[in-house]
Amino acid sequence: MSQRATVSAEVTLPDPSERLLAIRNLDAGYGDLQVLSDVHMDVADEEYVVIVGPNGAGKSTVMKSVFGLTTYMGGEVVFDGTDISERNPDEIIYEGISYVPQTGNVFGSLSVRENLEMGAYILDEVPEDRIEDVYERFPILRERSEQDAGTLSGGQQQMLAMGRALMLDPDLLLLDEPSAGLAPDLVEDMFDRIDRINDDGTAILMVEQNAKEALRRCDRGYVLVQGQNRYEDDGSVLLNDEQVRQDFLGG
Amino acid sequence: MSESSGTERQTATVDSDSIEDPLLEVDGLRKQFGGVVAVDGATFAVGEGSLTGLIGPNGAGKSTTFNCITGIHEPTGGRVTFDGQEITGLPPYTLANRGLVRTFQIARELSDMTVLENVMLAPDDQVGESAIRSVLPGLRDDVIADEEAVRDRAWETLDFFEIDHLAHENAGNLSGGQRKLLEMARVLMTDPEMVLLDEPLAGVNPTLEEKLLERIHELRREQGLTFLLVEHDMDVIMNNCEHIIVMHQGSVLAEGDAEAITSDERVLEAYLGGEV
Amino acid sequence: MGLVANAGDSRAAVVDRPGAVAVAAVLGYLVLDLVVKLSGISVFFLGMQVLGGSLELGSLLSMVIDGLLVGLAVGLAGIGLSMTYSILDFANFAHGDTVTAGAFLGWVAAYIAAGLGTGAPIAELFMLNSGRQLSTVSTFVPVLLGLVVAGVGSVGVTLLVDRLTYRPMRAAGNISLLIASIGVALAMRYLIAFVFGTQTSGVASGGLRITFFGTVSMTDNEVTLLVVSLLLMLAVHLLLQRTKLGKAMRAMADNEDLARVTGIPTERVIRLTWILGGGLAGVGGYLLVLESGTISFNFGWILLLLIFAAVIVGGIGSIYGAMAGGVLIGLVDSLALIWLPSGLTRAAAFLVLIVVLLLRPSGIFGGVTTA
Amino acid sequence: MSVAESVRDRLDALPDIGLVAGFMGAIWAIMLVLALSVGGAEWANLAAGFIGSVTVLIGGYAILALALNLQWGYTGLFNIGIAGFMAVGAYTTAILTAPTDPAAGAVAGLGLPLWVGLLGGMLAAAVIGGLAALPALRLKADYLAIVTVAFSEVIRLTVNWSGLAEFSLFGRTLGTGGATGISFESANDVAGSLVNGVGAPVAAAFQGVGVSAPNLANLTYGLMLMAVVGASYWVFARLTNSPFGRVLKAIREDETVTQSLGKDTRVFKIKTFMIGCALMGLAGVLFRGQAGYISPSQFRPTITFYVFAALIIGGSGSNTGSILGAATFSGLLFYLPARIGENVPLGTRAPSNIVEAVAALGSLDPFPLVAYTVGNVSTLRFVLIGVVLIYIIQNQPDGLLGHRNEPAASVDLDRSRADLGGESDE
Repeated sequence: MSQRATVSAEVTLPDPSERLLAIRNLDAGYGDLQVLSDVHMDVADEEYVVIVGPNGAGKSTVMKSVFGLTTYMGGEVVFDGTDISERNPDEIIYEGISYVPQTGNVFGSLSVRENLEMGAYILDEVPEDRIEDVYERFPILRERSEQDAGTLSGGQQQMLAMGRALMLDPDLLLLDEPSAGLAPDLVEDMFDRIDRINDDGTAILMVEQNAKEALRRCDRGYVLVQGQNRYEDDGSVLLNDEQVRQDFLGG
Repeated sequence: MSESSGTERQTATVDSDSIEDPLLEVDGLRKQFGGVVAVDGATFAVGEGSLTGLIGPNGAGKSTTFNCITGIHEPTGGRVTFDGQEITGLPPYTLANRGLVRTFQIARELSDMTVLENVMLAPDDQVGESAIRSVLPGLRDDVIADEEAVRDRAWETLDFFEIDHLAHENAGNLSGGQRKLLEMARVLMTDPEMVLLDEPLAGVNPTLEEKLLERIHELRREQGLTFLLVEHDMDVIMNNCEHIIVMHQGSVLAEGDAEAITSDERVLEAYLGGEV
Repeated sequence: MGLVANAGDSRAAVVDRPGAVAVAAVLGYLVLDLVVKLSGISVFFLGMQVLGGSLELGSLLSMVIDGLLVGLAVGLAGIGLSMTYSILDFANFAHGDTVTAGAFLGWVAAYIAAGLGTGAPIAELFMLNSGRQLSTVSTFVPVLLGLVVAGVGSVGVTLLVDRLTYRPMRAAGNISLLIASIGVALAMRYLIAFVFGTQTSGVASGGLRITFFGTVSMTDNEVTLLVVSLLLMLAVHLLLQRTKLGKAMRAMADNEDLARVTGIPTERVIRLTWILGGGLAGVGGYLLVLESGTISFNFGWILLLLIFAAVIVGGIGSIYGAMAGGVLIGLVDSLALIWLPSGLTRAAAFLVLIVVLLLRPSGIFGGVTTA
Repeated sequence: MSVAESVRDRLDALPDIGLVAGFMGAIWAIMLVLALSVGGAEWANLAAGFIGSVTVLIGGYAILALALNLQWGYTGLFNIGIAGFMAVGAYTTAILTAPTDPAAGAVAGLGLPLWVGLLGGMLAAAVIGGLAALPALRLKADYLAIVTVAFSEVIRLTVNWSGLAEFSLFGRTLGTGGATGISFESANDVAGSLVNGVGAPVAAAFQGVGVSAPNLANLTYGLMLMAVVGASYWVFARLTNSPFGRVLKAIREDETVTQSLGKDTRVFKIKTFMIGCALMGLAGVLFRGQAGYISPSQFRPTITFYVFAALIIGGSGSNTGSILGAATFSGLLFYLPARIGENVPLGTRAPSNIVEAVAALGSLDPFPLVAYTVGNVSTLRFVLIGVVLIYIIQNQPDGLLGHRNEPAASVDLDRSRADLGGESDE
């Protein structure tokens, strides 16, 4: 059965230096408002990890904290052996993490190709081979390469946002609800694409409202409730756990 | 009540026809932003004096429904009826004057005003809201008499929510939980018939949560107020609301009491994100 | 439900339409009147002249050219105002005085360069007091040098002001920044007055008049304004579309948060915004003086409202809109003379600004608010 | 503790009336000292001149700052068209009161009594203000700023237009005088007649020490203007310390919340614009038209920004702060530097331009530069004003008194006695 991971003293967490990403005792929030308290999380190399939980549990806040977009209040975030807890996003991107926000994740007035170029801004040269890779992964983007991103459909924008994040060939990709706002028939396709990104060696930390589908596909999952760890286990275990189901609905 | 959202009703759900004395009726409410349909034919009713819960996964359209009812957004279609009168698309101040008020998801205190000022702002049609009356010597006496009454009521309300010790503090200096209490106090000062609470417990610690819920129950009991509550914390909804409305993809998926909702497989599916 | 939605739409349309209908009616009348005027006919109704009069094609063309020239310079200066609005999110009331500062720096350089070796005392040259009138043809190198100094100098001024004033308050709200810019405007304008005095100096006059198609004529200085501003606008276009930093500027104007998580160095983009906007403002000011011939410490301040009008008409935040809006406002300012007495043409340009802000706050060139 | 903080703490300790009186007294004292040090035998006349002028300035800016404080400080309406509303008031008064049989070359008016003219001016400014408020209902603050400043320029350019300089209406000839302006019965004459009539014994005493009649009239006018400030303050204090003022503050903080608490915020915004603009219109004629003459060049947008500077220095949101800000701005930043500059003897070595002044530095002679700087201090004071504005916005955005907590209510807000029974208070 799922283990309680809320009390760190009782759980032996892996040594941070052995993990790609290790979050320990993280407290974070926005301004004065604390959202996360004492959060623990790990992502191993090439692992696919999903964070689920009820609305307002602080799932997105975890990802934003990793990427330096929240107010840091304590604890640590270690990536690839480096403490990045108090770094800014423009420094973190050099470490090999890319982030796809849930909304506003493309530059609407730039063309598709320009969006991809912006994804590799920190490189000296536009990496044509990476653009080619992204086009191969998402062929529709090649077709639309000269079109303004704002004119793409929701699903295409989501692909572009992922493509932009993949331009730096990151070790870890942070995805915030990639299926949000997609028509039901596109959701499956989006999850397939994420699987393939993971298969090609990129570790993924993803927040997903569509818990069932996400837990089915991931390696491991975390259940976050009210800004704290509630459960963690293999995706399939969590999926079939009656207690987890109850916690989503209370009672 | 007319037809509802195309979703088939389950045996466990209670048809809104069964709501006795509906105070608020929402019929086929629809709101579209550009190409996105946020609310798609939501139909439900809130019984007078009830504490009704409105739940649903992210993006189900709860907040938009709230905004359409309270006049922040103009609905694209559908009807909203309050106390027997159609109120669709009326501006927020008209609704508030008729007794329908709301709180906000993120407490919106008037931060550079004191807690007392925040609370004293709320009552309707204060004599001193007239510029002339507040200035002219003869007329100002009425203003002062009215102000004294408002002030005394404000203190009572602050006492009720136990934030009287903060009365002269700027609202911006309050903690998150205190802001929630202030917002409730402010709304009560408008002398409402019905209050729409948008996540009143988000970011509130358990002790305070208890206190707030106690106050809500007390207000129902003693003043007969009606509450519609959007809340993420399922325990709160299940333990406090006698009637629960579940929204999913812009329309009402199920209705009923806590037991009916928890045993409704489709609600679970909606939350876990499966096909519905 | 559909019916209700339609009813709502048409209600909204009725509310919106009167303004648009009125504007269309006025424009239609003006165009018709213009045609009638050009054909030399007058139409009377109840004893009042309601249409027509007389207007020579040649004078219409010269008005168009006047408007175009002023409009190009205003548009050039407006680019910076528009960019600071979209990237730094505030209305910069000191922009007009940047125009003045650039113009003074440029003209002092041009004047000294042109005066060296003529025996004129350096003090008089510096104060733009020797009474010499420069023109592109007669003093090409000094005029060109002045142009470069105007651009470079105003970049320097802008960066200094940013460093001292706006950078310490990046987190402040847009109204605080606006108020700070009012302080900057005052300080800059009167520093210029302190150094150069408050008189108006005549510094340029066309050296050569070139006639096109037999009817239209322009001086060499006016041609310079036309050519330089068109070239610079083309350069801005290429910078934004072709260079990495230019694309980053557009990206940041579009979505600042996303730009930050994408790794775009926002502080550098802000600096580039100031450099580009300040430089173009200075050059715009320099060229306007080249065309009008006179310079004084507050000409940019007086021009500021016209620049705002250009930027708003073009859609605030849009760089191409600023260019087009500049030309349009320049034309309004000049062509209004056909219908209005000369004292009211400027008022007409401001009225256009007010009407656009009320009826179509996103500008008349569509809702695109970014570069 | 910074200097600003210690100044603030001392200010906080004083009651408002004492605060204002102390401020005014200090500024008068500075003027007196200046007059004593440069005036020689003429010191008394000079002092009366200085004090009279500075009082008129302070009075004018105080009325304007109070009006702006209602619109911006309280309600958050970013009106930078003050000059235009002043012009509406001043021109209406002028046209109403200008004599029907003017001197040669001047424009005729309706010849009505001054008080009718003043009321008419306020009314006209209020109506135009109400019209200008309509965009305020839907525009963002910075757009509203641009609309109002453009609007004020349209007004100025219109009264400047020669076509309105003189025209016939219902058989009467009247007009704005165009660019040359318009003359009318001046409020200053009222001060003059006061001095010569009721105040004759006092006037004689002043004239005994050498104060000239115009300077005395000016001083009297300044004091009359201060009485108008007092009356405006009284009205505005009551207006803002009331449920009306509470709604205004709430609009500034969050208009959506205010609406959802049952307030029709549009009505409040329009009223605020009308009341504030009426007062701006009054200031237009009393301040700019002191001498019974106005022209379009007196209503350039720059004056709007001076009023903003005054309010920001004093602390937006505070009525008392508005007056202190007006006093600080117009007394210490605007008036004093110019008078000092004028009265420092520069000798014959003062250079005529900055190049000569700087060149002299080459021969290690700093005097020409100093002389040039002092000689141009009336220009440099505007640089000072700009710098002060930037400094305040960066470091002391609350100004002198904006940090004060002045609850908008018409009664004492402490728990009333009847309530004190059961529960413990605080």
